[in-house]
Amino acid sequence: MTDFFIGHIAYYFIIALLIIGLWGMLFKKNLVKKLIGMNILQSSIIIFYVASASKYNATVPVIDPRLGAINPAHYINPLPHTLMLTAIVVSVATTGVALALLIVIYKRYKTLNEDELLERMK
Amino acid sequence: MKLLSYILLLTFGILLIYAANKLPTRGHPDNPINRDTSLAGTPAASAHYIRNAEKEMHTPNVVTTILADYRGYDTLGETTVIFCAGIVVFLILRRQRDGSKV
Amino acid sequence: MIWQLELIIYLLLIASAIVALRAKDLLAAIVVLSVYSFGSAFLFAILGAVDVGFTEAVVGAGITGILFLAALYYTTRKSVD
Amino acid sequence: MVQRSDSIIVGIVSRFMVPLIQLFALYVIAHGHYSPGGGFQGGALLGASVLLLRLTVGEQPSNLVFHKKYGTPMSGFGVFIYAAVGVAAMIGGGVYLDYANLPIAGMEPAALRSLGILLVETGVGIGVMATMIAIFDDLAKGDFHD
Amino acid sequence: MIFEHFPILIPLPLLLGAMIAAPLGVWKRDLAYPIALFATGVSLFFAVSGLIFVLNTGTHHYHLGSWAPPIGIEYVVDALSSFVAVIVVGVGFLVMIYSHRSLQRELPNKEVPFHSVSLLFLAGLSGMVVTGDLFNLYVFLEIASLSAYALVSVGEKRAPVAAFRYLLLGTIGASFYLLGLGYLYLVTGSLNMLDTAKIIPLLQEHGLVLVALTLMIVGIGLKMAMFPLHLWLPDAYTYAPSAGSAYLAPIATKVSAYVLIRILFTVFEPAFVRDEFSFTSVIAWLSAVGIIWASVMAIAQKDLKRMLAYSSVSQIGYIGLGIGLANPLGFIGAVLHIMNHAVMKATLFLVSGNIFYRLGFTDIPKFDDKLRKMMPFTSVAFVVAALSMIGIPPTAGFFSKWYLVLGSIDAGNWIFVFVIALSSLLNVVYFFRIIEKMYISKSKTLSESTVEEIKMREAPISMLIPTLVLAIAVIVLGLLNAVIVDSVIKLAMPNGL
Repeated sequence: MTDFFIGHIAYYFIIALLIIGLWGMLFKKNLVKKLIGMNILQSSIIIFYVASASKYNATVPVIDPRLGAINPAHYINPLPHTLMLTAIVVSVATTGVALALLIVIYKRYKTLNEDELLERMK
Repeated sequence: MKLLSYILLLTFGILLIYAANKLPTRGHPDNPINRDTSLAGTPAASAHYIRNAEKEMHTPNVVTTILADYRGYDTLGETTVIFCAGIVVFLILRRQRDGSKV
Repeated sequence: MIWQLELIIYLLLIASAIVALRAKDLLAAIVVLSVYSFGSAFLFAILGAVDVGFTEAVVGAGITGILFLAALYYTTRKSVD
Repeated sequence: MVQRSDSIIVGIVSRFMVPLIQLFALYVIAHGHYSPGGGFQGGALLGASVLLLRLTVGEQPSNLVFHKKYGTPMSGFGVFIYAAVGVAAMIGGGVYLDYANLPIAGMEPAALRSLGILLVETGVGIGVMATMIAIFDDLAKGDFHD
Repeated sequence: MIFEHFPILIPLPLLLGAMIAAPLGVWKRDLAYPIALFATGVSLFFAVSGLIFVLNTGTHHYHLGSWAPPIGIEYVVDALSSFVAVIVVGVGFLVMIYSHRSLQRELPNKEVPFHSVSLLFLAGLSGMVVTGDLFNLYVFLEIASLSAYALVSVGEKRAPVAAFRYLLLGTIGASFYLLGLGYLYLVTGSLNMLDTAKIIPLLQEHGLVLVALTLMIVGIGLKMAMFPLHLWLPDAYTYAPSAGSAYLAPIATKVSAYVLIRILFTVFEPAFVRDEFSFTSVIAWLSAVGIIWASVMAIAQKDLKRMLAYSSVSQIGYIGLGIGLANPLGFIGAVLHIMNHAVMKATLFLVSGNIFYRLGFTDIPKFDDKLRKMMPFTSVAFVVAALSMIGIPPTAGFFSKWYLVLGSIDAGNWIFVFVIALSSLLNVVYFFRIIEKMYISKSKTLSESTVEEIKMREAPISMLIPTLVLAIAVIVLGLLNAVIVDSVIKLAMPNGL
């Protein structure tokens, strides 16, 4: 039971983060807040992958050949880490593009609030 | 309408928690992602990387070997994503005038 | 993998996420977002993902924050929610 | 342009910090084989060092370190290095990105792969550095703001 | 010799072209367009030769970095993926020819980055099509999406807001896909599509796989604008510049539909998604609702591009319906409709771009017979594509609808037959409204505004030719449909369907 708890409790927090991020994206009126929500959403997924890759009694995936025979059980699974490096890059790229859009939107409508934006677009 | 969205969001969270309970317990060496072979008998990737990375490319940092060689094409895509973001911001925010360089 | 420490950081992350989304001043929100990124970088280091932690520290806490600041300079700091 | 800081302390400390950050960034790229780090992290650090100068000492002096007109061409060049290494492997008789077939004589496959990784990481580093600076420059001073 | 490498040579020239076109374009503006055109041409050449190669010798696996699949990334080119790749690059090539003059009119100072971004867009889409790795698909999905946001954002008026909305929803979609992939990866331990397909039937516990599949379908559905998730689409297509919507509308959503086919029928077994858990029937019913709803919405629109956007939602519904039927005839209908809709919608958006080029607006109430006298060829192209959208033989649109009807009958579901018939009638309403204005109604606004003699002022030749080529393709593909179905789509049929 405790084993199950320790093994799964991290996922609950990650899902909480994910829901917070979605909430920010969907219900916050300010566009910058939406972007912050987007960042939280993406990083929660990154945390999900990295947390799922962790392993008991294992070390970082940098191999020292002098230690003798290599046993995969002694090293943390490196594949999710690699995937998440890509995901981090994607998230910063998306943020950059979104900020450029925000500047254009502010230039055209002089507001970042969604309600006012809808008002001024008519 | 807003209430409905909140309910939808909560339902989604509950669905995810239901799924998370069924995930393999974190950290065990015999989880599907940590095993040597998959259920179908095909070699699993992670164990192969840890075993052979040092031998096959003289590089102790396994993450670097996966990033740049085993799954190097992903990294090409990743770099392209960054480059793409640069070009996209260029497209959105810059104007090229006649006769002048940017 | 020290799960007690991990839990504390999760709590910090959730708290900073909520604060970042609720702050009325967007500059403050972005600073808190950087705190969030730094917390997650620390978490990655605990979980053994040193590369990911390094990247998150450089990108999430550094570059993303700078880009947000550059954009905020030309827009507005105020937010009603 | 984002206003430069008027504080002399900020200016001097950042001038002092930037070479150290850049040195560390180069180390991160080159030492990615043995320790955490690699092209992306190093490139982001190199970019961040230039961004620090842009923020603290102003546009003109920081253009001496990295002129803003090089941003887009350099980012294209960085990615091009990566793709070109793959094409070189194809010319050497292998499939795309198969570094063991890089057309360099007298090296065993494992060493060639190690070299290929280094080349690729350099490309990633250049690309990421230039792109980060280009994005910041466009956000902070695109022609759009005229 | 070089043909062994053709899978990588489909996206690679596009990527290299984008990397070269941007710096050289900054240096000399006139260089960007020839480079872009050349890169797309090379890619199209390899896509077509790849299709011929695959049809002759069977599926081709290409191991990038020479690492065998579960270890490395592989490109799989089978009949389906090479077929879709030809559509993507082919339509992209024609739009590329078209975009030059259109951009000179609409975005004169953003030509260089626009060509570079459109190359990246095509590269992302073609990479998504040929990849055999689930995570690699995500990476290329992001390349395609980022460039798609940019293509929308440079338009007039509300375009940045539409693009921002598209960005938020697209990111949610990509994140859901990534999360679903994470769940799937945790239980299977593999990222390769074929490898995962081997492992899934052996799993004891299905709850997690179902959640993973749901998340992935919702994510891809957001990108594909499947019915309740289409909210970003109308604004995005309406406010994008003509060249931007001409790139987006025909191929972006179609490639997502292709990915949906891959996930449902290649990664998961058809029997699993159809019989054990009726995922496909949910997709089919949602699509059926979407077809009717979007057709009704299209009738209410006053702007040509906005009407075409809603019609896109409805046509994506046809593809979703075909996928959701999950029987051979429905599959043929869906794949055939991917091709037909790409060609038809490209024609229609090019026509609307031509009209915008000459008149400066696309409001339907302002059209009248002067338009036809001014632009006879464009009008003919519009009529051909509209007839095809309605589904009148021998145009291409008829045959895909025909297969969808046969598939519905095969599944014993007469409601879908009724839905297809009803939506064809609604299509008649909203397209004949325009054809009537073009050919019958006597001029009001246009003639009053310009007193000068009515004379032919067609769009420039480089814009007219792609429009006409696509319009001819609508008819030719309709006549050739039996050949396409027999020689390509039947080979692409997934096992167990």
